[in-house]
Amino acid sequence: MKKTISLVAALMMVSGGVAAHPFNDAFNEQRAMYGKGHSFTWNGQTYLTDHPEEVAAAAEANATNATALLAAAKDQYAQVLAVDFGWTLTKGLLKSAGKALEAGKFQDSMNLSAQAQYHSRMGLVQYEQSQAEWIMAVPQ
Amino acid sequence: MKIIKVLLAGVSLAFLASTSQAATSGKTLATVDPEADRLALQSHFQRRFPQVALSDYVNGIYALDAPSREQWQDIEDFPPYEFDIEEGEILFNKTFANGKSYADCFTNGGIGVRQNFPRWDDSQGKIVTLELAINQCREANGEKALGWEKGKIAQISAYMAYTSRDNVFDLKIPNNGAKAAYLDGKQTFYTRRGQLNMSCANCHVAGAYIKIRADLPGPALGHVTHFPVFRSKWGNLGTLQRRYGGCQKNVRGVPQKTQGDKLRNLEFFQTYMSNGLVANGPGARK
Amino acid sequence: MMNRRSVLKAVFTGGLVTGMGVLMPRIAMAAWSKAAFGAESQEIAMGALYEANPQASADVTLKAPDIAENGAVVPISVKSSLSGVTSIAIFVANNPQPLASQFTIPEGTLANVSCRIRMGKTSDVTAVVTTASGSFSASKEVKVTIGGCGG
Amino acid sequence: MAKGILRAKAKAKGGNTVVKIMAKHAMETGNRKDKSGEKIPAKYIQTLSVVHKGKMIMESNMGSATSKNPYMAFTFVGGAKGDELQMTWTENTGSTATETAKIK
Repeated sequence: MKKTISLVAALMMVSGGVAAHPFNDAFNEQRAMYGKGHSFTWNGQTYLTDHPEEVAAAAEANATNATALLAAAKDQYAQVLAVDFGWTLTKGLLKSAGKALEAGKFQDSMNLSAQAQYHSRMGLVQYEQSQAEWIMAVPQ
Repeated sequence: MKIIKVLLAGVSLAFLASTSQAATSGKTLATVDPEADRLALQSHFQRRFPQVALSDYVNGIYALDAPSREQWQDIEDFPPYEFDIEEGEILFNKTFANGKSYADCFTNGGIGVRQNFPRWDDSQGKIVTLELAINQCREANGEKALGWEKGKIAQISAYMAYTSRDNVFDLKIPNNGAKAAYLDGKQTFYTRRGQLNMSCANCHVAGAYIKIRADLPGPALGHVTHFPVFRSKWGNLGTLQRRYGGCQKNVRGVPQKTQGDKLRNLEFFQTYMSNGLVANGPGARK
Repeated sequence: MMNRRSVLKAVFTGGLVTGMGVLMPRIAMAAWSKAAFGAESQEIAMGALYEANPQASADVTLKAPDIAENGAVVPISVKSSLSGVTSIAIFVANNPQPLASQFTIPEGTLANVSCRIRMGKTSDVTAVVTTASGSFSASKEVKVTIGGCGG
Repeated sequence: MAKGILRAKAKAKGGNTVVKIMAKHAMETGNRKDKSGEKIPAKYIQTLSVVHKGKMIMESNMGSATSKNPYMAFTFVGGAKGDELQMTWTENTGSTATETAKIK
């Protein structure tokens, strides 16, 4: 059985919020209920509840992949710090990922890098989203 | 069976603005109206807590919560910051190596001026907080700058605040530079940060007097009037910017730079919101 | 906020007084008891101070918060309408060393003291008042919570 | 210099004097550990006494459950404006400090 993989880097951040995106709602709900690796049907199509970082971490666990993933995660972290929206746990995750890599625990390292990268990407999303939406929270 | 893996980003951030009362203008330099913002915040709290007098907001959460107020009053009866005021007075009056002192850097010799800070400084083109002014004074006189968050700077700030008690905050926004700083601070205040995805406003506007775990966040109105504070949690005296860092870490965000543009502008915005209230620092907090 | 400047100024006009130990009258002083303050249970601590277990009494008033704002600084007040009070002690049952404070009350000092104590977790706080006719107590539970805003 | 380690407010009113005292002291219990996991040695005030005109008017013994910057308040009969109070603390380490305050 052949799987078609369609990567949609859909950073859906139109002002008006998540409510305007029923797919995002469905995805979040399924993710919250079942965690990663769960498939669900939406509008006749089948989807997985995985984040892109988790897909990357599912690649073969070896030094090359783990090194690349850690580098990508660090790069993402630098980007989110540049806009001042870093999260506190990311640094520790990156450090642990580095240690795991040195210790030859490639899968652990890749999982940690994936988590760190997810944090940083979410921080960036948060930054983008806030540019449009912060004003909505101001009491009139 | 065909499985399409759709990798989706940017979906986990909840969107929780109270749309019925939310502003839509005031986002740009052209439309922002600080005075209207201030009155809107006041009326927000007065609608929520009609029994609380406006002037009482300088007491923070203790204006709203009677049981904590009782303990706080017991503490304020003989507050732990009194040693710091005394120490701050000594530090304040100490002359620098060049013979000058802090009094030479401030109007009125630095006595009773807390309510004028933070202020827009045209020559520097930025907001100057009291702590920044203290360190600028030191550096202008050939002294080393002090650490921003606690210790000597907090004690000097506490003494200066103490000499300004009951003086009314009346921050001015003299030009577009100041207005831009205000707007920037306003945006920071209402912007969600960190893994917990919370803004200052989440806890201190909508969330004021609503339990967050075991804590009751204080109202944004009058939020900054009593700084610096001796927090029981810290066991010593700390500046407002120290507290900002703590708050930002609490929502699991990497804190913004202490006394950087962002946090100075935030302090300016927050203090402007408390215009009309009195300076009552230093304070004791839990 | 009250103005304390004048108070601050006035209070410390006196300088360092040396040789106080010599001048101090050594009367009616309860020596610091290691057996009581070092005890790791309230029972043992009380056993070291009192001949009999203190009796609960309505004549002892303990003022303490229901929920402590911060366990590090919990304001406590104790007073009693009993006559001839010679000492007041405060215990925090669940602290590593339950005995918090012991006040010696000489004649001429009222049986009414306030202090601030440290509480590690939710606990009963007990005030014990001693008179010539025995020891009397009042207790209250004070909740200590772990806050959300560690800062 | 002992100045600034004990602070008192004493006020005569209606024949009595209300005394409030705070000591500046960390009150290390010996139960705390530092960052490297070593126990911080105990260093706390064991006894704080107050004397008025040669007469002991209060003596407080303190344990580990006394807060940092220990505070106490009490009332004694007598005392007049201008009278001096002598306050002395003794640490578990044996060191002592004394300070005086005037009744207002």
